[in-house]
Amino acid sequence: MPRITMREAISQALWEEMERDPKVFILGEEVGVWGGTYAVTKGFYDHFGEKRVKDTPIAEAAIIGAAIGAAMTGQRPVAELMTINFAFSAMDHIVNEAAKLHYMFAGQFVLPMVIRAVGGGGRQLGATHSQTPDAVFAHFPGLKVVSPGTPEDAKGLLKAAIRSDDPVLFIEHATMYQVRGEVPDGDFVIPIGKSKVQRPGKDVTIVTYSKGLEISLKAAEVLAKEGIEVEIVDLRSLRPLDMEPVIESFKKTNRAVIVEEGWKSYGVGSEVAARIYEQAFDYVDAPVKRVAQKEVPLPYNRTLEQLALPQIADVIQAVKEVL
Amino acid sequence: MPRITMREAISQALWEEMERDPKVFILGEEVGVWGGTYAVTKGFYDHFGEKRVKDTPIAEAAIIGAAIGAAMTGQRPVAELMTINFAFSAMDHIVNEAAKLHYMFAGQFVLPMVIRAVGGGGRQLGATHSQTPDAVFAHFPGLKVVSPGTPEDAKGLLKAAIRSDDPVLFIEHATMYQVRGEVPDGDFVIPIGKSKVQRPGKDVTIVTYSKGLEISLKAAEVLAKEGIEVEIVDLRSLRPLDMEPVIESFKKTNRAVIVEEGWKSYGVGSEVAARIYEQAFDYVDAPVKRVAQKEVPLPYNRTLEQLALPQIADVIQAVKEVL
Amino acid sequence: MEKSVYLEMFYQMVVIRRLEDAAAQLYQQGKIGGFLHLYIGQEAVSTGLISPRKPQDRVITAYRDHGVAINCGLSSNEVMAELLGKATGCTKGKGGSMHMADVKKNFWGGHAIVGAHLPLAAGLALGDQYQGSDGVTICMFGDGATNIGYFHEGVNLSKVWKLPVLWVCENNLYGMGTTVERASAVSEIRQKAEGYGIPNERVDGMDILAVRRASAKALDYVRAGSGPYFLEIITYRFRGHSMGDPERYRQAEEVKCWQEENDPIGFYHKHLVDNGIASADELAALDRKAAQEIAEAVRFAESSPEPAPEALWEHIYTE
Amino acid sequence: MEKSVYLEMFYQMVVIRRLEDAAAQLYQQGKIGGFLHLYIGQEAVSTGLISPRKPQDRVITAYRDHGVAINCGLSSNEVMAELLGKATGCTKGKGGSMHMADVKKNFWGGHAIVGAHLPLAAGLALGDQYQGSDGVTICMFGDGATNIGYFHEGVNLSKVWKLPVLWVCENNLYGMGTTVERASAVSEIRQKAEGYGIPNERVDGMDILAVRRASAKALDYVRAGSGPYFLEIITYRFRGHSMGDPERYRQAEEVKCWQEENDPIGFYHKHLVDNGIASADELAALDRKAAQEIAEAVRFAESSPEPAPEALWEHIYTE
Ligand SMILES: Cc1ncc(C[n+]2csc(CCOP(=O)(O)OP(=O)(O)O)c2C)c(N)n1
Ligand SMILES: Cc1ncc(C[n+]2csc(CCOP(=O)(O)OP(=O)(O)O)c2C)c(N)n1
Ligand SMILES: [Mg+2]
Ligand SMILES: [Mg+2]
Repeated sequence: MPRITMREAISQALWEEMERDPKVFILGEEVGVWGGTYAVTKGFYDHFGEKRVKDTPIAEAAIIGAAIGAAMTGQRPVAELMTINFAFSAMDHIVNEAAKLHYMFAGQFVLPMVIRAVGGGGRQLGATHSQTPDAVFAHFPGLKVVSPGTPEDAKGLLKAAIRSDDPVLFIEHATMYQVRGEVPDGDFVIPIGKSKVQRPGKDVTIVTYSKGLEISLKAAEVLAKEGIEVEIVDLRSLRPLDMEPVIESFKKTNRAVIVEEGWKSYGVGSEVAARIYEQAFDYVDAPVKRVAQKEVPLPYNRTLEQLALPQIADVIQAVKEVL
Repeated sequence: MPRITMREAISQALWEEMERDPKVFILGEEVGVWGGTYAVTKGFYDHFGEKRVKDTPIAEAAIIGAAIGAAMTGQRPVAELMTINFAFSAMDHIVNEAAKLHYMFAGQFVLPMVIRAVGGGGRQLGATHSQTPDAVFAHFPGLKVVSPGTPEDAKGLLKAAIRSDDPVLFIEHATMYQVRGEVPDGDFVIPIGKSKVQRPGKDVTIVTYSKGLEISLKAAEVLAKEGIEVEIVDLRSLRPLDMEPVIESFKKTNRAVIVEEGWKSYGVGSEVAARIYEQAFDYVDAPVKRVAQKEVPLPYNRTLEQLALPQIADVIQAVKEVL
Repeated sequence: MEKSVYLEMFYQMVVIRRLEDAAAQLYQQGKIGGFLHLYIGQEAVSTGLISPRKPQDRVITAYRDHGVAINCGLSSNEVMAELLGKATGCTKGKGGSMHMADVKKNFWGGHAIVGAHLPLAAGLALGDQYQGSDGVTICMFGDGATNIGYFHEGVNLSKVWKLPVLWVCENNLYGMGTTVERASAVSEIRQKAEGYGIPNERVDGMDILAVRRASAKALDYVRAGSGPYFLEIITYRFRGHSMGDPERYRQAEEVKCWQEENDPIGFYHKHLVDNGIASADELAALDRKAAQEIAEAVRFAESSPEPAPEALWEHIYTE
Repeated sequence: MEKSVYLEMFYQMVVIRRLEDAAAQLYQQGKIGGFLHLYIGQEAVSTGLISPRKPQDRVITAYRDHGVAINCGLSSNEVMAELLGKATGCTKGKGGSMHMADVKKNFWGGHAIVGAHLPLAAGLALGDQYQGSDGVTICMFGDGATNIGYFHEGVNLSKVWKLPVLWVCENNLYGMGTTVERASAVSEIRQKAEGYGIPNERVDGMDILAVRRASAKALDYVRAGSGPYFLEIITYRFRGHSMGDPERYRQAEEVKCWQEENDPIGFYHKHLVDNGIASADELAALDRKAAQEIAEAVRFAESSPEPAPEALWEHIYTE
């Protein structure tokens, strides 16, 4: 299997789906002539043309609103939000329209749309441009929230998202575009809503996703040298949230650490921890630990920023604490 | 002590603070001539005049943005969002500006502002108008999120919010304006960030706030007749979140039920449950239970709506399950 | 214009008026919950506007949508049933007063967040443009809605992409209790369209024929591929914003004056009779028919079943 | 105008130019992180604009804010230190390139969410109006920002409430890689102001004296209590949008043409010399002084301390 980057995987998924289905089109700021600010759609404009690769004004509510409307007519728009921080400028359209129209109109409106958004910190972009507010969006029923941690998952899940008849928020991590991994050739789809064991182990269960997977895998290597074998379960999707592989793993290890990049309070870890206790209470040998971002708006200065973000060392320490 | 309604309590707090401090002013949709859609600011326009009671266009981002700007100049605006559902139309200004400016500019900007917003379901307003997305806002450091459950707390906490130099989101519940309670006469302030035992008990700890308090108190009465004495801890503020009284109570009862009106996943209960386990692991006798809204966009039909909202019976059942 | 068209418009107007009157009563009886925004006084706007549309033309509006639903061809039965939250309602009791729709009738819904449906309308039109359809999306909204950012973003996009949308501002002089002057930089809403270089027109919304003419002309323009068009239609809301409006913001006399001197149904009635298009008797008969239709709609709605409890879990996702 | 004012403006422009050049180098050396939006080519805009302001006039802008900071009177030391994220920076390393500010200098910040600071500017002006100050809030933003809803809501509010704001659109022809025509319904941004009934003017932003004149006139208008005013200032960004911009959206020749034939510093230099206001030698001396100032700023910034780790926890709340 070829090893490709996350960027290539996402790009391939988009390209192949556009080739496969003429209903699919892309819209967003700088997705066309520029080629995407993260170069994900480089070459698309020349190949697919202006009709299917649409540069938009800086108007996030219009981008998502227009995607919703087009989806209602049967198109399959993939709207790109340059970063997830700008999703707040389209918040109403994401949570009050996209997430609710199908239900509120008793199934009459169908919204086969994807919102791609780049999230995450670590690039010194300051407080407004570095957020990982994934849990906020996952709070809303009606929306599906997906966030892959490997190129393979990125490709397979994005294809599933594009083929899904429900609105899917697809969150990519800004610092993971260069991450490489094996990706099967050609067309394949990974169903949304299935967590996956990304590393088998027996001592502690790490539950994570997206950037958290990257640092957890690195922590696992270090821990393995010390004889501690962690099992890593990648959520991949926050809504629907598939706890089965988590609980299965936990029943084996009886200990868990949850790793996420976002803020701890009212975050992903809170929900996962609460569910572990609800679903595997009799298997708990130690309090579940949450590794997350310090609860401050992210500062620009590199040292301070890294202090706030969860680090490999934090994961290692948390694992040792639950042992 | 006089027994007054929640509406009167909130109205008094606003009135008294405006009398006390000429820097305080109100802005929002229909706060003036109309008197507030929930009649909270009835009479204010006539008494304080147009300068201090400002009707705005329907433009939530401008309402919050203007409040931020005015606060930066030293005023103390109280911005009203007609309902918290419209907060999504001002989301960027709430979470990217109000919550971050003080930090991002190293303390140079001070934002002594309050955002009042009415939340909650139960009035057949349909999916877009019935939300309780409190946890979503509580996720953001830099913001304070307060939501009172009694008239006394409403008055004392709103005064504290107005006198606070930090941005405070103050969430009222649409179906609680008629709730009556004893409220001390005259000026008093309740510090933000202190949970409170609203009912003493010994068998089970109920952790709740806002509407959840109302239904929990009713459930407690029923349970008391069966000899079950629940202790109810009212969070009152979701950020900062004061766990001390919760943990203290829990160490006594060893059992907890969390009651909130919002959706369960990534909600308030997740965070509280996770913290109970983190802070009182050795005291847990039964899995903590969460009572919350079913994860659907709220339907218009009354029966369906009530099916989705947490009920007194749900609280009673949950208490019995943890016993 | 054929006589049947004249009469059909008259009939729709009186159906709407009677439907709204009945709804107000049912609300007072506690049979309708939530908000209820009546269309009384504004019947000529959507009736005249939608009358010349082609089947491929989509309609989308705000929460003040009962009349629009009727004009789009929804039956008063399913509209009334929706108000009562019944399983037989046009959105099966899920949407209620503010969220009526019927995709088969090309009615894309009432939408309750002020202005939020304007970007959606741009998207509907984008769908048509993409598919090469010659359908026009007719998007209605209030004067108050023109102050929110969604208006700006949706209208701007429509011009940049030359989308086939007809923007229609129903200027009823108030957004809840706030006059246009107290909320909008310009009191002629039409002028806003100038800021986007969109051709526009101001129309008397109490004169259904003027509305119809303006609509037909505008639809032709948009259908020809010339991009968006903007109509400001002046009208007046005879009732409160929603039920229970204390109406402190306007004088009873002002309302009375409009009701008595500027009723769109009365105006049209006079026009039809004065011009010999229809007799007073014919029109009275139509009004009686409308009354019967609405009485039947109330019966239908009241006797319709509630949604099953399982409906709570339906339609969250398609799968 | 006094000669010193002419020279001060020239000096500020060359300081900005040299500061930005140095910043670009430091970025390439990895000493500056995040985004870096250079002001090169646009120096005449904020220099001319801010030159006639009174101390009570507030300034607020977007993320392209280094030049504006200098014009507001921040030292190049604290600007450069901020770019390097140092404790001595104007926002102590917390804000970085996009978030400079100095309340004492009445500079209310660079703001990174496109258009979001326009409602804030309305609020600043509201504060002044409330307090009876005669200060004017000068709010700068890009052409691209005029398409977002925040623009609409902020500008509309300013007119409805007659707020003392001077709206200034820096039209540099592109929002990132998108031309005005591809993003905006009207290509003369000025025309948008008409939609709000706000008096407006289009100005050549490469001619600092034209900018200064327009600014002085506009400030007078607003200060007199006449409500908001709107300036569209045409300019050009000589560098990429931020560092690392592939610039596929414009021809190298187009850029070269502007740089060579329409450089605001060159233009002003010629004007000063041709009109005998200053000699080429005097100006060369000022340029050398600017070079020294910036060299010193780099030294200062590089040798400044990092913020202490505890700074992470400061300023989340006031209490
Ligand atoms: C974003 C948003 N803000 C506020 C409201 C509350 N609200 C509902 S209708 C309305 C007034 C709208 O006025 P207008 O657009 O003129 O329409 P009209 O009711 O006159 O038909 C307001 C403020 C809302 N639904 N959505
Ligand atoms: C709401 C929002 N959307 C998108 C962005 C990303 N972004 C940053 S600058 C920019 C272009 C702005 O163009 P313009 O307003 O013309 O200013 P210029 O950069 O030309 O000075 C974009 C799209 C953002 N910061 N905020
Ligand atoms: Mg209106
Ligand atoms: Mg620009």
